[in-house]
Amino acid sequence: MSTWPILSLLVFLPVAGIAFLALTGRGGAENDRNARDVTLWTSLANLALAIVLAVRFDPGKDGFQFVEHAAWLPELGVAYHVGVDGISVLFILLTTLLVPICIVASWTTVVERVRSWMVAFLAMEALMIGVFVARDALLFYVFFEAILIPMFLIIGIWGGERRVHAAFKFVLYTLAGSVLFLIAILTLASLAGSTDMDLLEHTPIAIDAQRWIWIAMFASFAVKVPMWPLHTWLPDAHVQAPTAGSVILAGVLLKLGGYGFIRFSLPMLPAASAEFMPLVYVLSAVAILYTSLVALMQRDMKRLIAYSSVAHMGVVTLGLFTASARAISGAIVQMLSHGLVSAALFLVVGVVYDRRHSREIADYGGLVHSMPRYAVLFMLFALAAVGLPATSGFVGEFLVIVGVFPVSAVFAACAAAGMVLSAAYMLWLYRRVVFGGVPAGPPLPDLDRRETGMFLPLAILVLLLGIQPDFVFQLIEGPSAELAARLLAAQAGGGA
Amino acid sequence: MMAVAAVFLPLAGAALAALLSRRASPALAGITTTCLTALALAASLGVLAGLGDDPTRVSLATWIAVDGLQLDWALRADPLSALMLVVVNAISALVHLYAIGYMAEDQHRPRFFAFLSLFTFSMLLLVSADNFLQLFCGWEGVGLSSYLLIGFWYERSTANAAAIKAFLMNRIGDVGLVLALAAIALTFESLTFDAVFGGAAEAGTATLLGLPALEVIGVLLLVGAMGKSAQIGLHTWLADAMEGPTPVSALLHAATMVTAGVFLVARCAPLYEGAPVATGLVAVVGAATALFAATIALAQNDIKRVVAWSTCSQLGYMFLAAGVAVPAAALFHLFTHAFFKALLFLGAGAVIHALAHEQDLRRMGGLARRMPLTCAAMVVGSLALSGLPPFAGFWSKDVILESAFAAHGPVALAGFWMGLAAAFLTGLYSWRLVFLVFAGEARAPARVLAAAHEPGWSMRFPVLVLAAAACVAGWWAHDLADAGTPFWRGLFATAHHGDVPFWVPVAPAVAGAGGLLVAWLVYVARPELGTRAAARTVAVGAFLAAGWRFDALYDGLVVRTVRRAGSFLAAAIDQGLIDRRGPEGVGRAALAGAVRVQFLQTGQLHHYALVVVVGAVLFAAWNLLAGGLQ
Amino acid sequence: MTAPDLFFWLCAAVLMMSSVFVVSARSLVHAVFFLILAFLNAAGLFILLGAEFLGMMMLIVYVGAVAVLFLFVVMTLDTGQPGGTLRARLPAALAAGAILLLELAFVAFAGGPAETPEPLPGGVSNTRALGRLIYTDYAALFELAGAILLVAMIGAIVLAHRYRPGVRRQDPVRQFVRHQGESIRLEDPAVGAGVSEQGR
Amino acid sequence: MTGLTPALLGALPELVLAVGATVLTMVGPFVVDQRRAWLTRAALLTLVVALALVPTPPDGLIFGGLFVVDGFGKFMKILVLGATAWTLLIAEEGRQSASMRAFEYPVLVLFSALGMLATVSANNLMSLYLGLEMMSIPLYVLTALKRESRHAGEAGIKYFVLGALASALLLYGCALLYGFTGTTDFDALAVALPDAPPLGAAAGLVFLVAGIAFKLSAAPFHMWTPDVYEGAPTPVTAFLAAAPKVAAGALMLRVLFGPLIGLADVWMPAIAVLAVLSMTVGAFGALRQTGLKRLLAYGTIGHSGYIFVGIAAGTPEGIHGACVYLAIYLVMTIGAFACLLAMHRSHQPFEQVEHLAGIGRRRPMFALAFSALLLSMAGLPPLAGFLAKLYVFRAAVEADLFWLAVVGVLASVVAAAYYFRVVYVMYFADGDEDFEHMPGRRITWTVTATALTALLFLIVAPVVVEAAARAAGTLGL
Amino acid sequence: MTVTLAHYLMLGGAIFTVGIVGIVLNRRNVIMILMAIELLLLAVNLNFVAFSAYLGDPAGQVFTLFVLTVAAAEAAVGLAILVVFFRLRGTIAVEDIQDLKG
Repeated sequence: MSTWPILSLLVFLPVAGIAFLALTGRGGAENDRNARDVTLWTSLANLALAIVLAVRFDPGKDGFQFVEHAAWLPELGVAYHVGVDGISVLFILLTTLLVPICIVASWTTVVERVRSWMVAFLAMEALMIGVFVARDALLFYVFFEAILIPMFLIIGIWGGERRVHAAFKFVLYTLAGSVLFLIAILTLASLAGSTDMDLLEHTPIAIDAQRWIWIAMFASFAVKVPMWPLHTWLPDAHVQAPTAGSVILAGVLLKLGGYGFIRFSLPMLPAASAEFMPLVYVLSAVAILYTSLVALMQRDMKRLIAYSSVAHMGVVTLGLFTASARAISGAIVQMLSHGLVSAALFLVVGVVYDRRHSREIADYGGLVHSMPRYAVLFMLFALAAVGLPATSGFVGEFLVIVGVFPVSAVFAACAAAGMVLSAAYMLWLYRRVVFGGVPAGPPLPDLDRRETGMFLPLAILVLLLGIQPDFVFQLIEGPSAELAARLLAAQAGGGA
Repeated sequence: MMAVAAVFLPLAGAALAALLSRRASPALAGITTTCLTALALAASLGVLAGLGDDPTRVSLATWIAVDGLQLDWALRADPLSALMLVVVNAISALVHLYAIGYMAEDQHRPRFFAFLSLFTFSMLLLVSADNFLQLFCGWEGVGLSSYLLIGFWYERSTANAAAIKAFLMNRIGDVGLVLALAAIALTFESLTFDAVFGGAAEAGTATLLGLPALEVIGVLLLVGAMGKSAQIGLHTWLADAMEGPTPVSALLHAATMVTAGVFLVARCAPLYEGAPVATGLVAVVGAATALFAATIALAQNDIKRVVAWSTCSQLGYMFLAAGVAVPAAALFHLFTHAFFKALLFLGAGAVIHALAHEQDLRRMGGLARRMPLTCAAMVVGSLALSGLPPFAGFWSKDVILESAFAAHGPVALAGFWMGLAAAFLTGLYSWRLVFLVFAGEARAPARVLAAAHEPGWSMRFPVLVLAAAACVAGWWAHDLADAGTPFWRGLFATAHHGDVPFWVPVAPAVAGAGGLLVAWLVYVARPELGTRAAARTVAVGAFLAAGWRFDALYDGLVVRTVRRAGSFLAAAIDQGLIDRRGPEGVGRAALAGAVRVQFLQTGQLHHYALVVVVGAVLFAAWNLLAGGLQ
Repeated sequence: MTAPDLFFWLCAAVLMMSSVFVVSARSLVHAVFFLILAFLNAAGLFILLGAEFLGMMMLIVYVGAVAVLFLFVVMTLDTGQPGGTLRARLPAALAAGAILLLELAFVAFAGGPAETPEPLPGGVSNTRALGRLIYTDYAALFELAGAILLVAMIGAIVLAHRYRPGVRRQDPVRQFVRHQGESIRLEDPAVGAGVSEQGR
Repeated sequence: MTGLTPALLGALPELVLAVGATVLTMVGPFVVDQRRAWLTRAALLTLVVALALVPTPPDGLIFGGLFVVDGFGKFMKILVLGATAWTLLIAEEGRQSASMRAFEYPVLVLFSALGMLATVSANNLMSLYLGLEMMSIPLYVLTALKRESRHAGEAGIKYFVLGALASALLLYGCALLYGFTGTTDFDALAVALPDAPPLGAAAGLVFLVAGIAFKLSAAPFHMWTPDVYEGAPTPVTAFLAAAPKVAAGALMLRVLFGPLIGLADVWMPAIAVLAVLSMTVGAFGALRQTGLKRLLAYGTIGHSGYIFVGIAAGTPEGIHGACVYLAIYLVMTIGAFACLLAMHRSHQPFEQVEHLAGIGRRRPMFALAFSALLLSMAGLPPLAGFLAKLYVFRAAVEADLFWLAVVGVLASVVAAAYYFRVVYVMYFADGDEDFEHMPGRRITWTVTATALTALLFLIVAPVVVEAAARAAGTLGL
Repeated sequence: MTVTLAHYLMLGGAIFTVGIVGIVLNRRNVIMILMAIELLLLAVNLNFVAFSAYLGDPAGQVFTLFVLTVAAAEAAVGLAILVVFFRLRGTIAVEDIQDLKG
């Protein structure tokens, strides 16, 4: 298809950046600045590459494009096999967009061990893109789990007061889930004789085996998403992580769970997915309602947003496990939207944290007086989180509700009820932080040019996705229709 | 193109105002937005004039196209939307103009005008929508603007609370609306009006959740409409919304936004035709709200709250009309109500403005001499509100009650009687207001009173225009429709052409007049009578003043429950059970396990030997058993 | 009961008893002596089984070398009293021992190769037969065993040999290259002054 | 003597070692202290020559069937010799004290390596026993070699007594196997065992396996490991942790899939239980350790558990997995101990976890390398250890031992906790007590090479995996 | 009672058990443990020789010979380690050897 390996380039360009950073000198302000520049340009180059990929991607064609295939561990049936479909392209775009934003966000705030920080982020970028392009289950797993290491360091080195605890909790919790995923992959490989995902998708698996494999995979993805009640690592991780860490965690890492469902549970184990649908529904509904209520009670801004993430991802899982192209498309859009919005919200918190070094809602108030620009952007993202139409948050949520409604009006109502609760906690947060009388103490300065710059692309995309999401639907229509068809067939077949 | 201009000019105004906030003088923002809204009004008049026989559709772009569900950004021009465009733009332009004067001292005028124009745009989007989703988009945009405008004075915590309350209450209704949309999408496989209404007839037999699909959709739509139109149950936000600046109250909470629910029900009339139960429910809700809100309005002391409750009550009338299957009557009342209620609010605003933001009726009085123009306007508005001929309210209210009576159902009949009672109360409370403000002796502090004056031209002009409209809108529309011109294309039902006893058409006006008389008696002629009556019914008065204690009920039943549930879940379940027993518990257990393993490692040689031996012995025993079994 | 059987029982009984005494003796020296006694009886049993060479080896290697080594160490190191067992561990140890014994008994009666001893093939004497095997078939292992002994020797030396700084040691190389000039120094001490150690 | 020449040819590496060790023994006393380094170099040369000669002999039985030369043995011999040479190379750093500088040190290492080679290629119970003893006795001595150290002596006693106990158990097993089949030859045993009395054969198997499991420090025969690792001088521990483990692992594979394959039904579940115990003890034992060597000791216990997971599968995939695991384990262990050897402060070993505090800031490259090695041991992708675990789990899954695989991965999560803890101390904790970082080129080079292996293993993996596959293919079954 | 192979094996087993229990229970002196190990090897040798005799196969006796050799070597090394330890600590009591634990 393509004469040059654009996907490998996407994965390995950040690696080249790492190599460059490793080879350039150590320490010193001069070097720190260089490291920042190098990383920013590397990530921007990757973004450009991703855009090229998206432009050259042909949504009209079925199947995966830009496929690269190279033998690797033949006796395991493992190969270096990468390729993208519309869904992957979108997530790659999301990743390559958020990484430069993270770099910019940490431009002045990360002053210690700058080079390590940059290395960690480039490593994250490479691994995340790797997950999204992998077409081999084991390759997927390698990327999927390797992300833990840089994230561990990001939370642990540059995090808050209880960063160690949070870092360990994050890593061990997600690891515990992931290892079962490994067993699932191995089982699949032993059944199919290969870990090639194209092949696995077309390998019929007995329902008994499907059940166990599904549960093992679920353990991994549900922790990553995170689904209730496996979510408690998330607030801790978010609260302690540095701003950019939270951004990437909420923006991309949480999506990996959903992406895993899309790539593994649904297409490979449709019968089991259909069978476990009620479980997912109940957990998702609990996630939406329960975590929204919990979010209402939070006194820490990041904790609140973290809990809201759980609730929003509940909508995603609800949509994914519905045999309807609308719901699945909606879930994917919701993932993208949440990737933008939660990332932006964490940046929003980060901006004031950098100024006052507190995440307590009670420490703020009346920011609008000195930070009008900030107030506007915060409002926009808060509304997107609330799911207001014409923002990205609405499209996905609405499609999920529309898709779920025929299956179960009750669960659709739960998802809709989430809209009310999300409005409650987001507006409450906004009011406490931004509105109110002129606060005591020196006024906080408004966003500077750098900060505005990092918000603008997000704001534009949030609106674009809300008003003109058509390009997204073009990309995901085929894959989500196929997933829905598989699920439908499995439901009709009674799980054979 | 007219339609596009009519809808998007206010958006441009909002954007300009937002951009102008820093660079230019604040006054410019107001003038710009006013002019643009006026232009939009002109455009919408053009749309109205250019209406053909069939609805026209201006498609702008594809919005969502997935799995057979094709939704466009498109503007629809049919009589209903054209009329609404005109009404919204007209009132909006007037309110913009009024606000230039009213908000003259405010630092944040550009923001205010941006919000106001944003609201106008949202409302226009709502009314000109071609499909349910776009309608919903405007619907939510209206809710957002309402939130922003109510909370405009963000330093006030009451304003913030009221804004959030309004948004949340609306959202609760929106849940119903979203589910209705889902149900519609499921039943009709489309969300465009043409497809849905075209298929409504065939969908009569469709079922949903074991119930008739149209009934389900109708009830869900009603829930949405109730939220937006502050019908009983979801009404509590409206009175609190008076925390916003008065022009806001006039535009949003009287003339336009709150009527969106009515608009929705009217829009969906084809669906309601096949859903008698849901329609009945609409009538019940409407009638109940009409009466209920009227009683509350009676006991309010805040000038704006009186008007707000009266709005609530009037919206109930509109619902009643829609519920007795005469949405045209509802629209007629919507139309007239928009003018006289905006008038009342603007008049009240003038009073408030004149009295240095005093809103309590008990500290007013005797203003007729100082503000004759405003007084006249308020009298006109009150006459229209209480349904006295020939003012606007008379015509529309008359049609509604007539239709209710003629509908011949028990529900409709009950609605008629409740509506009639409400009409009496309307006369009572609206004249109570007028008398308390303008008649009698002045109760305001002298210093304030001395400064009281008629407002400037920018405030005066809209009041005058609206007063004129309140006078003539009713019979003008009535005339037009009655003349048989195709102008409204059946949009308005201005008279019921059925068979009703002679007294029915007269009754509302009589009831209103009765209310007026009682009010005159109690507040002007024999004030001591009123005082004595009030003293006898302190408990009832307090009950009414507190809005039938709905707020307290919700606070105790819902808000506190939610908060308690939230804190219980957060502390006991999330941190306590899931986290402490889950990951943290596992972590602790692992460390305890580590202690145990280390405890085995005593450092004692013979102990190690013992472990090795015991291990080997057990290993052997097991294997011997296994080997022996073979 | 035949004479060999009687001999077996006798040797077995003494072997058993002395084994128990080895691990339970109050004095280390006694324990070593009981160990020697056990070796002696085992040698007897070996001979009874027709393994004369090994019987002899037991006497020579074990009694003559190993046991003496033990005795030597016991005498050299002042180690206090032996004996004494830890009662707390007694039940566990005895239980493990009992089960082990039970298991080994099961195994012993599991059914062996033959009911009676078989003579070695070829009709040669035990020693000769072993010698043949060791130097032909098992020569490589024999070498390996030799290497093990060498290693043990090296190990024992490197561990137990003390490099004391003050001790004069024979240095053959230095001895060899030494010449007269450095060996003899003529001194003429004053009466009562002695010779200084300096310069050595 | 016609049979002897091919036999000697077949044992060429062993002969080189034996001759080299003997010559060094004789030359050693005459080398003055300053020149002792040359002895080590000579020993290294011997090892390298032996390593180079490993592939030369043709496959087949030698010395009348006492030993066997096959692909599996050659693979393992390369690992053993490589590990021995490498650990000897880096040992220089830790051999500062007088007793550790004794010329006997390289000699003992050579002899031990000789024993390992014999163990790896044993084809007879006697060869097995003598090989193991040849391997172990120098190790006992080396452990106690640092005579001025209280801990070394204690470690020596514990290692020796328990080792002797274990070899007595092993011997008892050999005796039973011999008695009930009438042969000590592996090939003959494989034929005869299925007909032997089941009780006797099972008991023989148990004691034999227990004896070998002791050398592999598999629970519950692991008790010596933490104490000996901690007590022994670090260079010795490095040696102890690397080569002998491979030899014992190879022996375990050879025995179970050779003579004892007929009893596979008996030993497979038993090995699975050992695997579970080892993984559990290894994981939990290390959680709260403060000493790096002790921590690595528990790590070793855990690793042997994972090797047993592969073995318990009882399939060619299992052998393959175990071979891959051993190879990767070796490199990681050598790397980790090289890091340990680099940590010194005025010649005092600096081996507590807390001593690493702040290293991430002061010596980023060192910290990065050590982290890579540790996380590789934890089995995190994309590091080398992941592939090791992948292969054994794959074997377990393909043999339908799902429960074992699940226990294994969960244990690996607990294990990851303590490996991550070390990483955390290096990067997150603050500390300013730096060790004198004067590692010689050898250490630096070793750390770099092993860390790069850990990091980039997935790229070179096919080579190793292929070699292990070929080795596994020649074994048994 | 005719002596059979089983008797020899029982005897070997019994001595083995005594040796094992001796190791486990002894707490005073490492030398005693070394002696107990010699007992274990003795028991093994007894088994080997008995098997060898009843099988009519001299290989078992060869094995025994090697065991003897190794036992001697082990004894030497063990005692040497013991001596080193004693010199450093002045004791060889088993219960004193517990610096390393956990």
